[in-house]
Amino acid sequence: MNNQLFNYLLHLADNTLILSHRNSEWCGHGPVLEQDIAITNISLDLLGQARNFYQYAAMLTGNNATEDSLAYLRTEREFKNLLLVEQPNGDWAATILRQFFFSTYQELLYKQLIQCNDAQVAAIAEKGLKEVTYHVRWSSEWVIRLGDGTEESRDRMMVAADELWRFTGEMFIPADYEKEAGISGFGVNVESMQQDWLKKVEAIFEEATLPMPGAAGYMQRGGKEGTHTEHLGYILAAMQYLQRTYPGCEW
Amino acid sequence: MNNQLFNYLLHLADNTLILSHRNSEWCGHGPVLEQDIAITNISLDLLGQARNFYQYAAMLTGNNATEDSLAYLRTEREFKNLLLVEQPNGDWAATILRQFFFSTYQELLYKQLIQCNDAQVAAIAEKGLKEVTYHVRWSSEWVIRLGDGTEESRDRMMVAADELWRFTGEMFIPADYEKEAGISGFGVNVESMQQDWLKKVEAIFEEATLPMPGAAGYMQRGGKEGTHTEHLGYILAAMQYLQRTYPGCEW
Amino acid sequence: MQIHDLEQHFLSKIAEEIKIEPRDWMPDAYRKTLVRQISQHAHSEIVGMLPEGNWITRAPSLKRKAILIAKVQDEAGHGLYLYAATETLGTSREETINDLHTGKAKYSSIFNYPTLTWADMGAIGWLVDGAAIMNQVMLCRTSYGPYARAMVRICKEESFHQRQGFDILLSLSKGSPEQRAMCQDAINRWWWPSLMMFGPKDSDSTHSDQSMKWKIKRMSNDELRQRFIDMIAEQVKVLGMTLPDPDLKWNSERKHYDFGEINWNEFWNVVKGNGPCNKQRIAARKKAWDEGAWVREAAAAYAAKRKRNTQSSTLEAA
Amino acid sequence: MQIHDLEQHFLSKIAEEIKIEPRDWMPDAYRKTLVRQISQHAHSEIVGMLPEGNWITRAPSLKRKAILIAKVQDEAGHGLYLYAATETLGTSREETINDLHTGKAKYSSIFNYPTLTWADMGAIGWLVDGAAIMNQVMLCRTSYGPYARAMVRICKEESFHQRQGFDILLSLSKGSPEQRAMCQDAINRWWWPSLMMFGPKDSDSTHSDQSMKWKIKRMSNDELRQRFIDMIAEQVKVLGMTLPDPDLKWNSERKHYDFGEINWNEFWNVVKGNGPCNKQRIAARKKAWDEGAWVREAAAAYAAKRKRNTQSSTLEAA
Repeated sequence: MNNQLFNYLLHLADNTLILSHRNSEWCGHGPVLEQDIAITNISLDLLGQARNFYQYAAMLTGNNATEDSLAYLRTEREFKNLLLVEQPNGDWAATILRQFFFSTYQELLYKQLIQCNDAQVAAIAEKGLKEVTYHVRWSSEWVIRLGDGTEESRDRMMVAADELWRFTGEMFIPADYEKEAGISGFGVNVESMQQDWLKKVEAIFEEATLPMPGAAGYMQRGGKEGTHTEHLGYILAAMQYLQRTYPGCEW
Repeated sequence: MNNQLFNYLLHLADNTLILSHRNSEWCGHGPVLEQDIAITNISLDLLGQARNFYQYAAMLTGNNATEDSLAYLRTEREFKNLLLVEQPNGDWAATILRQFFFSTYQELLYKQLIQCNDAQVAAIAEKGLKEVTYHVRWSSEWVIRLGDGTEESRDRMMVAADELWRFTGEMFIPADYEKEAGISGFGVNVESMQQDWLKKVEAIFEEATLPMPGAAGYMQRGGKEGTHTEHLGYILAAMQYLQRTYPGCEW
Repeated sequence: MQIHDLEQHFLSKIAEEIKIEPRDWMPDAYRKTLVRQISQHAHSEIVGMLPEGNWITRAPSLKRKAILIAKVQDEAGHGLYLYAATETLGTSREETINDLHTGKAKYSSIFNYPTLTWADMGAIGWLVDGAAIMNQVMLCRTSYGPYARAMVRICKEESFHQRQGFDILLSLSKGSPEQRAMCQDAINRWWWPSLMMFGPKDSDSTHSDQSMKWKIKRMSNDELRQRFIDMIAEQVKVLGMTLPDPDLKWNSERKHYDFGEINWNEFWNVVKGNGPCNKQRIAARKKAWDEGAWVREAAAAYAAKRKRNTQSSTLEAA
Repeated sequence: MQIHDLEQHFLSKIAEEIKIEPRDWMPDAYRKTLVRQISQHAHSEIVGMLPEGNWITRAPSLKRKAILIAKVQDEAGHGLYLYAATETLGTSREETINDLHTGKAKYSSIFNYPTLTWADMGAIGWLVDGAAIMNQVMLCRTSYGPYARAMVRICKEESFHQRQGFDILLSLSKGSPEQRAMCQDAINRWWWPSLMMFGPKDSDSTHSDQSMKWKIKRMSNDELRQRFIDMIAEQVKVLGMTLPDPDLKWNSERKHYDFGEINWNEFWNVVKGNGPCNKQRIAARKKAWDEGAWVREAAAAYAAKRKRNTQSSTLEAA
């Protein structure tokens, strides 16, 4: 098995699983019923993508691995998701902005993955892209609505931007497996996407009348290689509790 | 082994462990450094008491049980703590009031346990009583200070009382193992303590210029028999995560 | 037409099974009863998201997690249909929600019980949704058109949920001793509250008679409850579990299961607000609503700005 | 006395190893340096509670939990001693804390790294407290009396903490392969940041010279760092683990361990606020402080009431 492909798949899967997890925390607690449904929908879409990637990774690695063993039986240092997606929900502004940053990235990524030389990855990306296109539209609209809404919503968006911006750079600093993905062609070297991402973010921020966060800001990294923020441990403690407590059971 | 004594010890241990856990969540986040230290101190005292009860229970039950297997490897439905002690910290008012309600109960309890016919239980209670006496004084002073402090602190105390009062009745409704404790003499039937508890609470509330919560209010119960509120599951998920993830390890 | 004629016309429609529609004349009491019942039903969907939502982050497999999220989301959808149905009766969503938060409006008491283990996700699907469906199938033929149509949509999804719930329990029943114990424990806790979902005995039910005449309800509490018991008493055998009622047994004369006495004290207690989670549920809903206020305000402000801009650019273009 | 004489007197005390006390005359710059250093030290204790506090609720045994809680509590206690020492220099605790929240005052950068696994509790005790002790032992002989005395108390507890940390790692090192990996991983992550705790190289250190002259500091950054490395390089062998520095080796001429180049870029980045947890740590402290405001106000209001009552009853009694 190609170990870098395996790591790459875990990275793609972990990103979507952990953001799905965060979004699902809103379920039943959203600010408007329609938006409770929308954010839960995104959570479901991302979970579906995660399952596709995990299933493929499990097939590749063999060893009786399953989507569940990969999601529920790895520890914090083995998770490869971006720091961005594990950040706490905060208020609706932070949730929206996290989604916008990530979906915009994901749209660019999946558009390229469709053309990669791994048919399975390409197929998952193609299916996911339809969903992600909607996520970008939905979150863009909300960024604009909140940025150009009331004074309070605007302030909250700026606080959210200040809080989350430092986690965006990691998306475009390739881990080893991403470099290999670009070279071997089973995926994408993310460096190339940064300019397009910035352009899109700038356009939406402008429409939202929001100032762009300081582009020179220092960027946090480490998630892709398993060095996370202190938040991930708590996510996994809850998420994995049943599998850890009753090992080897069917549910 | 006397099974009711074992259950009784778990009940006493779980009460102190779970309240210790809640109080320890304040560590590093208290409103004043001195009080951060004080609440952490109470957390430590309670943890020490829990360990004593678990150790005794482990010795009685044999089966390679240890204080840790009893704390870390039982599931939610096996925990026998009062619902009161698992309630979230809320603000400082809620934490103080929870402590005051519990410590006042615990002081009455330990005073009687000292005279019970189980030498080990009596010894643990005797050691604990000194600590608990201080907890009662400290929490009483805070109830008075907040009740008779500012308008805001008074309002918060009333909200806390409204929130927590319904969990106080359970302390005095004996579970089977408490009835047996009274009959066999290895512990106390808690029914007899209710009037003294009320008297003490009334006296402190009066000094705090706080109205007594409606004595006729409906009381929640179930914790002693393992039917908890939805909060306990999350406590255990975090608390037991390492033991569940790495079974059979020494730490 | 005189009021009297209007009422005759209304009643003859009811008799002929013609649906009453929003613009039709209807007696005030009919409207009031519907608003009360539909909004209560809507609130039940929304509050009902909380006990199950409690296990989303802890679901034990990705598949179960996806199913659970989708299910709770469906409940939000049902809430939407039903709030829309109350709006056809002239009551705004805000008003309706406000009545929930102040305690004026009720929701199904079943959601005031806590979800303590994963098996509760199964028991809720099987028993709670199962009991709800009994009611809802009947309501697909209720006399008020928008309500009946909402119910048709809801019923389809609910029976799906019930099967999913049963499937959770089925997996547990085939699992480890701990899983089987978890399964039985959940059934024990949810059985009696599920029976209470059908409301008081017919002899003690206050609103039922008039609702039956108006064909809002079409079966009595006791009839529905008996149907439910007959169904579950059979299904529980497939799980190899038992129902926690020593008096439950087949009565070959009645062709129904006999069953033990329901603890109506507990029922009224929970209705009055003293259930294990009443305070917690309303607090969670209020918190979501209050913390969402700035979001709703921002959305409204933005929409108003857009409208002004569109108008002024339309003017300029004119 | 003239300023000049005062200064001579002050310097001769320093020379004679007589402690400077709060009421003694001291140069403004000496006072300022002390306030900066002691408050920075106090803040480090308080902020330092957070990374370890992060594992209190997840400690893997009751014994370890008790030890950890007691340790974090000790840090709060150290914070108290040190805030008290800054107060002897005429700066109130509120002012001092405010400087932390606004970013004017610093704290040890080490606490801007996250605690990711249980093994970090061991590594912090062994390496971070170990590095701190090097500094603190020296400060027990610092020229300002209240600071020196606070340090004596602190040092006793800190060396206890270091042993506890080592003991955590020792248990892990004797444990399962996963535990051993966890142990090595924590050492890998904490080693270099620990070395940075001694501050910039002597050649790049701005405050050091004057502090050495005033005997606030009594050893240079590089001297202390070397001592620490020499100690840890031996202790790590007991664990059967390695330090993540390929250049680390005994130099028999120098009678010291040689070691690799420290990443000073990373150091300055974290100092400037760009570490993994700078924002999170300050936000946590501010939140505690802001949410505690009403508590402090209530306590003050109550104390004032009591005082008034006592006074008036004294008057009545008179």
